[in-house]
Amino acid sequence: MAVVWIPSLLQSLTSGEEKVSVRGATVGEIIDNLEARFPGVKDRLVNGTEIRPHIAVAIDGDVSPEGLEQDVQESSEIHFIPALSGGLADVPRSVLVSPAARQS
Amino acid sequence: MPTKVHVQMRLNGEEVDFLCEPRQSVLEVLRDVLGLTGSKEGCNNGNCGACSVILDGVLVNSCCVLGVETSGREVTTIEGIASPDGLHPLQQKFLEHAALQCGICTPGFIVAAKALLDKNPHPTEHQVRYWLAGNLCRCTGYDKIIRAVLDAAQTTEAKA
Amino acid sequence: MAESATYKVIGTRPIRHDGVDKVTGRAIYGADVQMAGLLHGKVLRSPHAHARIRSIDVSRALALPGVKAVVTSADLPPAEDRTIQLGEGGVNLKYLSHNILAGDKVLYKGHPIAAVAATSPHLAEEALALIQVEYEVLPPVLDVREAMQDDAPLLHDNLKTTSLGQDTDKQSNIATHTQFKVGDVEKGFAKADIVIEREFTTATVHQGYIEPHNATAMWNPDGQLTIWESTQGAFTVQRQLAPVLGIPVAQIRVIPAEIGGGFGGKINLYLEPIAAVLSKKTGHPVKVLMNRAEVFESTGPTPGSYIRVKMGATKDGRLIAAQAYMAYEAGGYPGSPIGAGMMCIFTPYDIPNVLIDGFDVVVNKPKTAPYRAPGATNAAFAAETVVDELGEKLGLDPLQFRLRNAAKEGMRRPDGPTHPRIGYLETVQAALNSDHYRTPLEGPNVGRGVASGYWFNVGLQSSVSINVNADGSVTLVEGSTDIGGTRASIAMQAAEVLGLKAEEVRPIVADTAGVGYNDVTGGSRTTFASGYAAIEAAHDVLRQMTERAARIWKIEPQDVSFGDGVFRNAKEPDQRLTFKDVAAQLGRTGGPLTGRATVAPRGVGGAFATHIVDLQVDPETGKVTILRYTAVQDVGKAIHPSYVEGQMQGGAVQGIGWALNEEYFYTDKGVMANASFLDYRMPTSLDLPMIDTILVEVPNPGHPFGVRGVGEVPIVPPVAAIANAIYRAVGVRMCHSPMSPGLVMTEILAKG
Amino acid sequence: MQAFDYTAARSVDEAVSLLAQHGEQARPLAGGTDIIVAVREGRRQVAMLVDIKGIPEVNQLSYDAAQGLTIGAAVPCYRIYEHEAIAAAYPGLIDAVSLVGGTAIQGRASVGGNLCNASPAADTTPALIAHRAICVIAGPSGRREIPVEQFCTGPGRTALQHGELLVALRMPSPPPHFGAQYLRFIPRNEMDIAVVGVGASVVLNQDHSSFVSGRVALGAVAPTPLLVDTAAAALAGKPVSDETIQQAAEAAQAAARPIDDMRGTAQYRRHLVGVLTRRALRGAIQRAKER
Repeated sequence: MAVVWIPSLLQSLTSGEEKVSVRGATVGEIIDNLEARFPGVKDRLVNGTEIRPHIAVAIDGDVSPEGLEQDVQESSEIHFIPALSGGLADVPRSVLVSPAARQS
Repeated sequence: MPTKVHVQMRLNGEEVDFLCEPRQSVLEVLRDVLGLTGSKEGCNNGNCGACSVILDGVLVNSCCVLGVETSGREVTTIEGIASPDGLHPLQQKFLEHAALQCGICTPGFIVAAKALLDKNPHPTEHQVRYWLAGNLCRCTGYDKIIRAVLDAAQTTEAKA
Repeated sequence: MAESATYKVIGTRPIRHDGVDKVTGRAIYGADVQMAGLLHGKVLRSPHAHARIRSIDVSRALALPGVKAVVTSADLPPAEDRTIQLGEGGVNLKYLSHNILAGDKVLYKGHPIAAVAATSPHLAEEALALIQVEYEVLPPVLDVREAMQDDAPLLHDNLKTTSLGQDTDKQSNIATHTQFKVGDVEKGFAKADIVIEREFTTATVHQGYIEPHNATAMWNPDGQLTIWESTQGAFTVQRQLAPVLGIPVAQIRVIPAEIGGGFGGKINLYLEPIAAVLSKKTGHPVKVLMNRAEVFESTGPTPGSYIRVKMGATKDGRLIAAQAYMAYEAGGYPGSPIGAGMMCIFTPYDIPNVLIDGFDVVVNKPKTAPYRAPGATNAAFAAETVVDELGEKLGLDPLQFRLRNAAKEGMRRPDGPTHPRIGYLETVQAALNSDHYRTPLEGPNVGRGVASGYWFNVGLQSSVSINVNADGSVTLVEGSTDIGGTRASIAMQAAEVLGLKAEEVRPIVADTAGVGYNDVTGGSRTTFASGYAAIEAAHDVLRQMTERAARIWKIEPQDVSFGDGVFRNAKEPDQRLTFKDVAAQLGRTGGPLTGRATVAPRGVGGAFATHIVDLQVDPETGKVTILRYTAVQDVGKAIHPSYVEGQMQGGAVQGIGWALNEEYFYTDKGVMANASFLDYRMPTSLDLPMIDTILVEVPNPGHPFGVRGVGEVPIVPPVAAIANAIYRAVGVRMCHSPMSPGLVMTEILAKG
Repeated sequence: MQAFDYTAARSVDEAVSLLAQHGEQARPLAGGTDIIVAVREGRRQVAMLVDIKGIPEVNQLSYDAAQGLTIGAAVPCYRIYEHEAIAAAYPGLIDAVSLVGGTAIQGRASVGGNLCNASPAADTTPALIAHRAICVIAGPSGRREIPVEQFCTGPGRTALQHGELLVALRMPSPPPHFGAQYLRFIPRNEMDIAVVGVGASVVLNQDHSSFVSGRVALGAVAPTPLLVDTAAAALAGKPVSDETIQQAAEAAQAAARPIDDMRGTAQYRRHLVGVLTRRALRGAIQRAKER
């Protein structure tokens, strides 16, 4: 099973657990399985069908553009790290405002 | 439209004439009127040297000279540095020393360095640094530029 | 693939392919683009740092003879306040659009409001003065800590702090809070024999590229838009323009001209949409150029910051705990490089207990843009100064102290992942063994400082195609704009694979219609990732060339081998065809041959640097003179060593400028008082010695030739190294950058 | 950039008549390194630039040991420092013209223009004052002369009246045992505006043991360059000693009226006035001894 390192800001949802072994062949499956064990985690990581814009997924240290579709190996380590904004990715990724907060 | 003035001058060894408004700088005339875009605008107020040209043998910032002032005078730009036989030693040494990265400041540096070597063929490192202090480069840290100029000075010396 | 460790092309220093054009003035940069019927655009910018726009009246400007069009944000499609996906990233469309032309609010002095197209740039400028804007001026907030206060003026009506997917309910200037945690810092500090805590501030600084931003647009009546400009990423411009203008990507062609420096600052959209809508309105091509003041006031910069660092070590010289509180100014819209700063601050070290909290905060300054290892220099200034002080208190040589705590392969980074093969240790050892460090420094008020830095580098996506010519030379088509010799470093990698000379590969930077998708020249990725694509494309060429050779010999391709530029028939050892021989027969063996590769390589190797600086402080004026400087860096494998050295020297000098004199000087109304190269003081040739370089080559296992990105990490150590050297020279610990003469003098006088 | 007319005057009379005709709307153009940029950046409005470089008297540089030095108002900096006899006789002036802008600026910028621009931080003005320079002014009602220290009346403002033109600067030949130095403090080593500038000159007695007289002029610490009479008084007749130098420096500090701005705080500037006055006096003394 892949090992998911739980970001410190989510550890309140995992009863303080820092790393969790989770089944899944893709990042999406991993997050779904994580959600099954620790309800609320998915909402913090995923917005609709995409990883939230200010978060990047690193598999064994490499950040991939494939998001939820990315393959995960049994031996993989998964980290959720801040997405880099302002051009290291091609657009500022840390910019997110909820649609509900739209200005009148 | 403001009235344009007819100006005749020598540019890189050739007689040219052009029309310009009094408010147009030599830099604008070169780039927008005469189509010589080798001289660059970096600051348009005499603080970066990217527009360096030689006016009657004297190094100047072409952004701080009006086109109308060049009447009857001689201007040398980066386009006039190489000869039909090949590159000027400064140009060759800039290439060999990798003395350029983005290249936007390079024409100004080569024109300014030529003005230096014309006046002082054997400059010290300090003299090169002092002379070129009005030419900003943000890519190289100047190291390779200074080496290229010092090397070109030696080459020119050997030829002379 | 099995690349030989002894290279024929890699590691040599050929003259760059675009060199002659650039030393003769013939290279065409964005501002050099000329075309018939060209109109000139100028942009009206806010004189206020923070204001509501009540009304804009353009009628008098439009009435000026020679003025052809005026545009405001009303000429862009309505910018919805929602996140849109662009490839692998999301962006708030309203923020993106309103930074180009302000909506109802201006958020910094220089914020664009309207633009004019006229028959001459002077006329366009005259017309700007005729546009009447009515403002409701609001109090600005210019400092990150003030902006974080509960009673600070709010820039956005709808911004709430996001903390890993969770929104607070309170409106705030704090856009995000991020945290990294390893072990337990409280327990760590309890075990420490010595703990040092310091606060650091850094001023806003600019990338300072010599070429101002530019864009020329032609919007045809059929909706096809072409942009000519200097940009670090033509495809990035294309992708962002599409939603801003509300047209499909395929209708936009971005043609990158030569680019006069970027350092991260020429990635965001600024002038492109303005030139586009002016062209649409006038039916003419429109060129818009910024002047230097506009560049300072409306583009870049990199954030001012507040950083608090606490580190603890044991008596035996081991770092045991480290904590950082980091707040970065994002400018008018969210998106500072706080995450990158957090990823770099303690990464050179193996520390069992780490806690890092980072905040992205909006202030009334231009929206920040990346600047060479964005966020990392601020971070290293803080951490490396505290490391220096710990080493001093422990009585250890600063490099030996770093050596004792250096991160190595397999150790865990504070942000979680483990280090692959890295060369930090090797840079410290090389610094220790350098002539510079072994030469005693003597004289009054002189000091030697060292500091290290880390930058993770990025990979992203690149495309390359290689066309084989009939004479055996090849044309390499790539999509990475060449800011500092990457045509050469990419072509050399293809040449190595193909057994050609560097000069036999002609590299061309194509536009968005001429090559597959390609991410920006940034993140130190170009020689790594576009080089990777060039290697793959070259192998594709060889596969196809092998088939052609097999066809000539009427054998199976697997019976053809290639080496040293020669194809051999395994069955008939006498039969050999050179690359040129096969190229000459392409027409008879199946037609033209193009090799292609598109890559999104993993295995990006992080980069470490250790710098040594000797300086002298004038004790009566506080002015610092750099006497000697050596930059040591793990460069993986230097493809073209001259340009690797150039990156190290250039990065070091930008860092020196940052450390000593560069800063945005703001009035209390939020106006930058020094928006010129006269008073924004970048180093001149007279301010510097030669910059020595030591290239340490620890090959990156993630790249066929071992390439690591080299461009960014050299800007990380200098500020801290200089602060540490100033301490050695005159005994004052500098906690603010820039360490300008007045500030150093103040500290010297305060010390007494 | 606003539109304007350009006229190349051929004589002082023609220039004066054009300036008188257009008043404030006309400005003389010498090297142009200030006026062109100021107009471009909208800091000055003009209807006409009157190019004075073609006027022989305004472009003349002459020196002889008896008559002293005359610098036409449009003579660019480089011509002054390339003139060996002038360089030897007027060291303080040479210091100043060698550090105005960069090399390319020195190819155009004139001492007269630097003075007429009337920046409080102008580098050449304190040096001119130290060398006792006199302004030769032509106007509709003839010519007049005033000392340089009376020329600037405020930032960007001068003693020039309607239609008047600065024609030249005259400096007496330095007496024996004379030395001068101009020093400025800038954060970089070139290209900056002075945070503080100090021009100092001294005349020593025969055995160099005491000051016959001295002058100290300050830049960038008041609305105009300042001649510090109290510093001169602190030097005259006193022995050449650290104590005398310190008293002159303290007088200069007391005379300075600096402000806070992006180039330095008032406090730092006042501190620098002391440091630079001491250094410039020591440099001037050294040069006096070497002559």
